[in-house]
Amino acid sequence: MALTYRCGQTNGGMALARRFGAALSKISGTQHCAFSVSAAVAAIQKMTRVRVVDNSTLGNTLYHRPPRVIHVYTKNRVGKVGDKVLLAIRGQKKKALIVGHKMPGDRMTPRFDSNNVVLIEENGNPTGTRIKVPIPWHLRRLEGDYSKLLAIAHRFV
Amino acid sequence: MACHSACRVFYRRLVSSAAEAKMPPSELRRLRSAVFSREQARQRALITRTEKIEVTMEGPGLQGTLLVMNKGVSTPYSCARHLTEWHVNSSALALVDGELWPLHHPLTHSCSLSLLTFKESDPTQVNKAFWRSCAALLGQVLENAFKEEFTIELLRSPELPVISGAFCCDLVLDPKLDDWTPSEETLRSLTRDAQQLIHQNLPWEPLEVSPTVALEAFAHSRCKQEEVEERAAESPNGTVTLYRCGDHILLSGGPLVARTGLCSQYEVTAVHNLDKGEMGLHRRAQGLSLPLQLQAHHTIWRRLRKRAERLVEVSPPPAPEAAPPSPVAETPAQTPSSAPQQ
Amino acid sequence: MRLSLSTLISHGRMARRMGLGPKSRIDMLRNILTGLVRHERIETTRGKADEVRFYAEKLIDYAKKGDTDEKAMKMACFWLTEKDLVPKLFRVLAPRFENQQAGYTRMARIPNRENLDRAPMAVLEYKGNPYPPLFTPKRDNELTLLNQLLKGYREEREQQAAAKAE
Amino acid sequence: MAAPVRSTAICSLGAFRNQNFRFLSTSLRQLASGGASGQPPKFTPPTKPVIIDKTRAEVPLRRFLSPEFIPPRQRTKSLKFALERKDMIQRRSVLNIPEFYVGSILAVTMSDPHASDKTNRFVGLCIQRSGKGLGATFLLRNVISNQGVEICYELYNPRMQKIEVLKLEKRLDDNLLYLRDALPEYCTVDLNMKPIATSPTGDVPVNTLKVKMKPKPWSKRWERPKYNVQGIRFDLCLTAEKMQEAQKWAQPWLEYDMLKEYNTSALEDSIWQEVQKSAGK
Repeated sequence: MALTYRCGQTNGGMALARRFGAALSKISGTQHCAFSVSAAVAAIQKMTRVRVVDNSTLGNTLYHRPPRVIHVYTKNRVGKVGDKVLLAIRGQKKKALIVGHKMPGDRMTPRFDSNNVVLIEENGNPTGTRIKVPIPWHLRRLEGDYSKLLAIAHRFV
Repeated sequence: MACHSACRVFYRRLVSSAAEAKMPPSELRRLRSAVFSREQARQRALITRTEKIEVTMEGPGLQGTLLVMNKGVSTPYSCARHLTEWHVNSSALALVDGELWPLHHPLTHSCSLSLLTFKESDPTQVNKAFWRSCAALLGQVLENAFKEEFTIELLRSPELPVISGAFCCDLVLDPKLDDWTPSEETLRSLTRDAQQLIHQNLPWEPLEVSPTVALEAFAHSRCKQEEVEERAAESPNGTVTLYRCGDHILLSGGPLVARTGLCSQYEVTAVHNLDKGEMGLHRRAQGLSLPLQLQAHHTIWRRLRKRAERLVEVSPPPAPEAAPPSPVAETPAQTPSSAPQQ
Repeated sequence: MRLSLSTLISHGRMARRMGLGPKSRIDMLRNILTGLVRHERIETTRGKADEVRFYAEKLIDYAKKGDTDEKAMKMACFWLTEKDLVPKLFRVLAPRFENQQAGYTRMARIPNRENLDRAPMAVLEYKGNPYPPLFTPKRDNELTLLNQLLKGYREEREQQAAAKAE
Repeated sequence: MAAPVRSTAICSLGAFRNQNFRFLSTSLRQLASGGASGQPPKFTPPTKPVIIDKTRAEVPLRRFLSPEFIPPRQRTKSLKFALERKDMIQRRSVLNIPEFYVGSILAVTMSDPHASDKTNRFVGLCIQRSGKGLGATFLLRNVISNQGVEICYELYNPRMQKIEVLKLEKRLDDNLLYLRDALPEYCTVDLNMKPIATSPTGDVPVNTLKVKMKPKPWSKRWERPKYNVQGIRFDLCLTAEKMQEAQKWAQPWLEYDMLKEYNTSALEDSIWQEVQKSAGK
């Protein structure tokens, strides 16, 4: 708890936060981190820490380094819902699909409290078998490519 | 009473026989002007040596100004010329020891002098003088407007208050012109004549003369002679004041303003027919004018002008006002006889 | 409803920046306004006079609510740094402007300061003060020739209207 | 007995001509509850409800003007605002927009081309109302399976199908954005929540709940006087020194800056009249 307190004092200093980030998540024990230093409006871009929301083992086993985006497959290199990203997770590279982000998008579309991704294989099939959090309806405009992914989602908003 | 009227009739016959020798108006003007000049020269010659008088100026910004002027020669106008151009241009009338004084009339004694403009706190006197001057100008225009073969007689015109909306000038035209009615075009040309006079910026020179001189000047006009007699009877020292503007000589019941150029907007608005008098058909010319310092917007002017086109009634008050200040015995007999004429 | 400063800027309602910051600005305006209420006519730089003017008018608006009004009293206590002026505001100035809805002050530009900075100056005053007038009142004499003519015109119109009504 | 009778009487009179939209919503809700008790609404005698209605009508209905009707502080007489008001009233005659406040729990149904039955229902706590005129929005927040979700709805968007007020109440603040940094249980709302009826008269109940926050850092420094947050238990998460420190950013003079005041009462009255007039047509 003392650690939490000290961390709060640093006004979210980047270096310190990075050092304690993993430790803190271990302490709090929740996978979706209550602790984040990226501002609410920050877009998903390179080096953004993300939360893997499916039940794949790769995304759910703890590691001293949180998963990070190392590439976004869009023209402007900013990821929105439905964009493919490349993750650095547990020391390996893995493709993932963004299913929700903190940055407010269009009106009438949901905004989430964390940057959520679902791990996918090279061919677009999801790695996990279940998605734990609600995913936005307008992801279904990609239905042709990701129907399997949408099939494992149990809740939409 | 009967004897008196008989005398008058006789006198008039005499005059009319004198006027039989129909002088053309231009000749008349020349004659009158000559009489005026002669009298003026005579009066000037009376002053042999220059005496100095002290004139204390009064007015805003002039406190303590003392001018040393020549007695009988200097006028309020020359005092104004010692001050500023504004005083020269905007003063219409002078007030010498509380008495109205034409601007071109020589000063006769040491006095306190204030120059009156149209924007005084109480400009009633100046307004009256302006209205009188405009009427005089109208008379001058009418007298010069007709051809040589037509005679024109200016009657003693009633003095209208400013509030009545127009000034007027009564006249009798040649009997040959009895069925003449002025058109718009005629009125416009009369206005243009007046504007020309205004543009010339002629001064109204006053001259106080004895009635004999005035009678001489107006020897060819019967009604003018009557008017001279009336005015001489009205004035306390038995003299009449003649004014000259250009070559036009006129009689006036009160002081006139300094120059014709003080009028800026001037328009002859109408000529109305009145009753038939002894001398022929009486007509009344009306006009409207505003001084240079008080111009009106054209919309306002149009409305005022429309009002000035209607015949103004000479309200009864001016006649009783004129009657009481004349305590002379024969005036009550004269004024009733002159009033129906108008 | 309060608006942030940025909104004010974007709406062209930006307040002048003066002094060493927003607090200093308000303090400066307070002092000037206190002087204005005390002397009823003051001389200051043009920008400050213009800025104080808004507050001076609003303060009168508050003072008109009466000294029993809590908010008005709070405002008066804040803006008048010298507390002896508070009764003056409520007893003298507020009754003076009872019949007026706005425009309690008058500002006149005066020549630049003869100081080294040559700052543009202005005179600010509450209307109805005992000093000689800043501007000579415009004379509109009823008796001038034109006004007499117009008076006659009006009277005639009225007579005609009355005749028509009958 | 009385409530369903009254509501049916109003409905038969033509509730769409009623003055208050909010009133309409409550009457519909009460009708639903009456229908649940199994009473056929057609067989109510007309004499009795009239008396009840008269006694009830003595208490005036709560007057509520939606905040988006009040134009922002600029040219208040602008044509734009007048035209938008007209459009808003027109839209309100089709879509029932009830009275709600920040802190109320709403259920919104909107059409969604991607959703399974082309409609999308979301239940959440209203944490912010913003925007003026036709562009007015409100922000609903809920926590679904430990994931905070917010949706910003446009009030006058043609996609809106239904707005229901499940619980009408106010909170201590006009803006509850700090709930993003509060513990998730404070904005967890059951998706199948039943509406709680509130009386259309009297004041809206104020929920004086104070929330516990997650440990710092927060998305904003809510302890600063700028936000003027009342609904946070600062004593649990911040020490007295820290609260003292935050007071350094206080701007106490802003309260006295008379030029920043925007008194909308007169404006509100005139707009209220206008809305009433055009709604009565």
